[in-house]
Amino acid sequence: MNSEMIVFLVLALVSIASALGMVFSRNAVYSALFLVLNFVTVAIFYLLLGAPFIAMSQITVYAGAIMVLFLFVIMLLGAESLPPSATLPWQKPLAYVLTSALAVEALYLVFTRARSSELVTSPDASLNSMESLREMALQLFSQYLLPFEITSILLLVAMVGVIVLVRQEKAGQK
Amino acid sequence: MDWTFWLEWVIKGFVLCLILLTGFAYLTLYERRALARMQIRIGPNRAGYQGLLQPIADAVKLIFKEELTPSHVYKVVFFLAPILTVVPSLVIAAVIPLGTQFEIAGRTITLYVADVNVGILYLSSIASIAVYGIVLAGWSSNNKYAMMGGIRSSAQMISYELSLGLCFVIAIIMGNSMSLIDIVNAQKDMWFAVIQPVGALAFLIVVLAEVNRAPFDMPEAEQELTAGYHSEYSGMKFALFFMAEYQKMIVVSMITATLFFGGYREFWFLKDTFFSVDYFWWLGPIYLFLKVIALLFLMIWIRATWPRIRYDRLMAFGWKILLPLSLALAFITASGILLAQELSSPLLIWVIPVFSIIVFLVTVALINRDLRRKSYGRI
Amino acid sequence: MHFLSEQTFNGFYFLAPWLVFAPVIGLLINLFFGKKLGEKTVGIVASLAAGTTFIVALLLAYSVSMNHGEMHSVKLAEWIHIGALQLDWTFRVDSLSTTMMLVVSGVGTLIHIYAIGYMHEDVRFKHEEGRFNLFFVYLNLFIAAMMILVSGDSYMMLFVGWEGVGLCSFLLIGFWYEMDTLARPSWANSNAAKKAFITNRVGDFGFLLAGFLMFWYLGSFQFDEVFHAAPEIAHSMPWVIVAITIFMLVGVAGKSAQIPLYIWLPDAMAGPTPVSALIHAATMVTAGVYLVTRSAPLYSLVPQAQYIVAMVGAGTALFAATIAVGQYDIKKVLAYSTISQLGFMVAAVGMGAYVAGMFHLMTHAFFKALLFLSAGSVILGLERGHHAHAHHDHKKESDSEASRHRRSQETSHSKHGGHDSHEEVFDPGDMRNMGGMRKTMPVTFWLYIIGTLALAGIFPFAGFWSKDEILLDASLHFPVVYGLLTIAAFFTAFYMGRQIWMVFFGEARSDPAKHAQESPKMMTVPLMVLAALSVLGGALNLPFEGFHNLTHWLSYTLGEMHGLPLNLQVAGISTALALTAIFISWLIYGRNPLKAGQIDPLKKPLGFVFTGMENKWFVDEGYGVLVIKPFKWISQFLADVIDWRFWHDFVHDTVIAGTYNWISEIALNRYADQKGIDAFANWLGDATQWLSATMRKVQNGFVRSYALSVLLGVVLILGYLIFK
Amino acid sequence: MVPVDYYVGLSAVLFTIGALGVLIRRNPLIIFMSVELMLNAANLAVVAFGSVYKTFSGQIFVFFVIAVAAAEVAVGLALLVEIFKSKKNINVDDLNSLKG
Repeated sequence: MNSEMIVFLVLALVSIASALGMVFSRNAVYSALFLVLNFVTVAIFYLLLGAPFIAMSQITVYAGAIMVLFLFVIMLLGAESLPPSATLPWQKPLAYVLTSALAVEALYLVFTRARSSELVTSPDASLNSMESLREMALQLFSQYLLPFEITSILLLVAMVGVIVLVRQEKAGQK
Repeated sequence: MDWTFWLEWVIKGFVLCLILLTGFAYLTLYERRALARMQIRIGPNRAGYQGLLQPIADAVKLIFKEELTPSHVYKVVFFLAPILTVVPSLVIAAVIPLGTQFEIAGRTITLYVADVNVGILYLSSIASIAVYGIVLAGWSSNNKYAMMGGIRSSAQMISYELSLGLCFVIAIIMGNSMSLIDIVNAQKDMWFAVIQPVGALAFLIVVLAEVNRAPFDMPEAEQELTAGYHSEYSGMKFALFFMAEYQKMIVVSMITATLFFGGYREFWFLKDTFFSVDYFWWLGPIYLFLKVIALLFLMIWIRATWPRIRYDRLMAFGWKILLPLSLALAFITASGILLAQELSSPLLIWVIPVFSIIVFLVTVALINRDLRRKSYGRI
Repeated sequence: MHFLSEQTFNGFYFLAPWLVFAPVIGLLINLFFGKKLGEKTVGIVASLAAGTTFIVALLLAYSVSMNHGEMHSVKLAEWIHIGALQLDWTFRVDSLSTTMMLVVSGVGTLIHIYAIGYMHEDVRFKHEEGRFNLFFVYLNLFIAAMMILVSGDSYMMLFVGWEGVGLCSFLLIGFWYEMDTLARPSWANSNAAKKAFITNRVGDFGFLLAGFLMFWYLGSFQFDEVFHAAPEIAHSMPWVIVAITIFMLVGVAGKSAQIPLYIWLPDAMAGPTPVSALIHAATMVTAGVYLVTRSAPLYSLVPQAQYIVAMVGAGTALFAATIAVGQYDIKKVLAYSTISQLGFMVAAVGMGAYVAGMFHLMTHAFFKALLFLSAGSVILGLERGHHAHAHHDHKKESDSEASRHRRSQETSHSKHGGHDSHEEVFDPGDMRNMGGMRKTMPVTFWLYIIGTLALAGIFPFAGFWSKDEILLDASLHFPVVYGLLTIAAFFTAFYMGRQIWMVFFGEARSDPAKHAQESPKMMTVPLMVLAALSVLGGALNLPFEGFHNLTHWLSYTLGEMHGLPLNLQVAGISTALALTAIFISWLIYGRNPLKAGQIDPLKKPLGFVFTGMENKWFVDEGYGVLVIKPFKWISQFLADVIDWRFWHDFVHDTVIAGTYNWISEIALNRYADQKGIDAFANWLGDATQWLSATMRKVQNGFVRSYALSVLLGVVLILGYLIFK
Repeated sequence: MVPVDYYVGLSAVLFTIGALGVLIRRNPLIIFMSVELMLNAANLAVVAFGSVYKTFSGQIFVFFVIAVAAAEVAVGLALLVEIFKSKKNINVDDLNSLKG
């Protein structure tokens, strides 16, 4: 039990609790806030794993942009809580059963099959340096250049798509 | 890691918070006095010599004020929102270097809390977190005006964050690092504000919008929103919002100084002289302090001079002008540096300011033409 | 900042690819947006593209001179890598290639600018305004191809450019492919284009053979490697080098219009005049000269091949010069003159006087472009005169009541010769229609005079210095060549004098010539630049100690060379001959100017000799009998008998189709298709219907239940992984 | 020193919770958030493995996932807003017009 393990366990608890809170909150705004908390803990995990760049991106993009967008939409639509509906009553119990089965199976697989002594993370000090960041950037822009460009095009397409979706409404009003 | 390390850490963090909190208090006084001077008034001068105790008086007043919590609010979030606003404005200062380092009792003490290799990303992520306090305050108040204020403000902050990121990119390219310390040291020969004056200007505009200062103080537009997202707040909670705003001002001034005006470093032409921070470490914080004071004065001056911008124009300015402009600036900076490197002639670096200023003038001309063409329309 | 202190300046070589990129970008812009841009913008874009190329060439030349002529190659891309064949797209920047780049892009840019003015009117006289952009697209394509040619690092890269310029030449000769030069519907222009293309193919075939031999015996196409390997082969198998050089000479004869493949060049005058100036006088046709110069290390190994080259060049020079004397078309005269001058250059490089050849190439590019463009100016002046004349008449016709008598004359005239009817068209290129134009087109006149004096080789114009250097070299080593070239120089001065007297002096022999108008600034300013170059171009390589600039510059690439001092005897003889020729031409054409309808005064004294000159010594007819007729007969035989009767009627229709029909009808249709495939397809359809009717019950429209089934699948798969 | 299994196990748990959210909630916004949670769980596993094998590929992959998720959210939320405007309701169980 070293200090890092303690940090990990505490954060894992917070992370799982906030995930559960997200799923079970009545109010969608609280759900969103729980999810933000979860994302922040995941970002801290990234830091522990020696990936500061991804950690910061996670906070900027997920917490800073995506979740704010969610909050906007929830607030604008007034969709904090929906009236209950009675369709598919058999689904909920089945869902619980299946997901718990999934969790048990996954954990069983992870802790029996994948366990080996070499699979231990040891946050490398070198990973946290400026050089490693530069190395990663070089890889991103050489080996992964094509995916990078495709991603940028995808973002552009998404942007255009959203504008088109919103524009239709305005044209109708005119 | 022995306990002294933790002790040093705690002390540095504590001191930083103390600086910001005191700075906030006296910034209010500074602003009131400066504004008064510009409006040919005197300003607060009763409490203490020249009103120096005025902040303390204000604090006492706010602490003892009755706190009202309206019955229709979402209590938890209502309580959480001011905290969520203040915390980022404090935390963001952690990566800003205040000076070089000095030795005391055999220990090298660095004048910053943390040197993160992704320092600038840290700044931008904390800046993006800062939206939450405002939007949640607006929503939890369960009040149309507050909600509008919150949403406006966060939309504004998200919009300007893109330009902010691009301005960061300019600084990253020029400093060849994401660490703020490296960026400051890269300005030893020349401030980035000289090489990329338009970038510095764009950054100033963007941070004004990011901290909701005049002329971009939409969320608090009294005439339209009855004070916006903090309409329902009072007492200490209101004071927290107030505090956050002024701390943000201080912090963004520090960031601007660090990224474009040489941070804690002296003027570039003083670099190897007696006035260099390489000779006396204690000059660093002083230089930074002077730069921050100057930038704060600029902000106050702007508030005293310019009227508020209409909301749709504000957004249009951010998306249609500032974003393309900063994109062009990032491109010009990168190309200029590449050119200078490829042809290995340092003089070519001056291509950057020349082209930037040309782009800037073109932008101004475009805005001017547009405004004249439809003088009351959108820009 | 971190980059503020690093290496030293190492030149602008990295710009080399822009030699090709700039014109390609220009042509793409004009190709895709030309319709929207408008004529002016199209012209500016194209000229800017060519100008950029020129600037790049200047920077490259500067870099070469900064680096003391060191060869530098810039690899842009890999091209073909198969086994021992390693070809890259590499730009070779040395003093020789930059010289060619400068000439091509410099003259090219001027001609682009000229062409804006020229084509503006040309497309209107030919009633087809939309073709303006296309012209500039082709021109830019030509610049790009020419740049590939001169900057190539291997014979194959050179060949790519070689074919590219051939294609552009074809496209531009046939620019008005559906009409003849007088804008009458006909296939004359497209035939000229095809003739050029096919003749060039013959030459290119020779080039290809040379290339194959080279690769087989020398193992590479790359210049340096070839030159490195050549001496050894020349020692062991001398005939290889001889064969390569002779086959290369065939290619040169095709591209540079030498005997016996020169016949396409006169016909190529069907293209618009800027094309004649750019491609068929100044740049493309000199590619052959460049090729021989570039292959100097090969040629210098085999003196006998050099001798053949020199003889071919000298023969062409004289032969073409005699034909030029008998031509009436202003551009045809210049075309034969070009062939003759190319003969000079080929003779020069054949003799090993590479610098003299390149020098003459440059000066010739200047003054021949000047002459052609001035000729274009004359032609357009006549066209303008023709139109103004016609409009003038119409105007008179409509508003003047008084001149009824005259009007009746005009109407009868326009019935036969009006510019709308194509029956009797006025030929603006025929010198018999000109005369007295020094008064109507004074600027063009003076420019033409400068070009003529430069071509005739009068001191101190550019042509004097370059031609003299060739003659001097010839007189030292090849007396026969010297003789031939001197006579050719005499003829050159004579036919140019004849042209001047016929075009610019005397009385106007037609109405349009009377009303001819001067060309706009857009056209004359580039001409003035060229005229200045024609006057001063000789300064590039004066035959005095310390002034051998070009020799010094090219010796970076071609090895150590020494410029020859001025030989007063040679210079004196050639100048005296030229002056005499001009004087004789004055006696014949200048003293008693031609009258309208009069036959050429030379015809009577010379008799059948002049008829021969007039009809180009019946070379085309000879080719017709010797090559084209048998060829046509063979193709007719192959098409009719072998292909149609044997292959089509017998083999295809009877044997193959019959068998196929039988098989498909009996075996496949009746049994395999109906009983097997059809039945299976029907069963498939039924099964699908049944299946879909069952499956659609699963699709209940609730997203969550779909998600549930996905999750079920995941759980099952994980379960399988656990229990397997 | 935390064994990588712990991270992967945590990732599995988070993923399962996200899946549960998708299955039991009717509010499409929360379903959407659950999907984001699942994506994050996957990212966590990828980064954990990447740090074990000392390669940047894991981080770069996650970087792409984040970018794609941003695009996905933008389009998805715009669609939700449009659906809400035309139907006045966004309960997923009422959106079953694609029934077979």
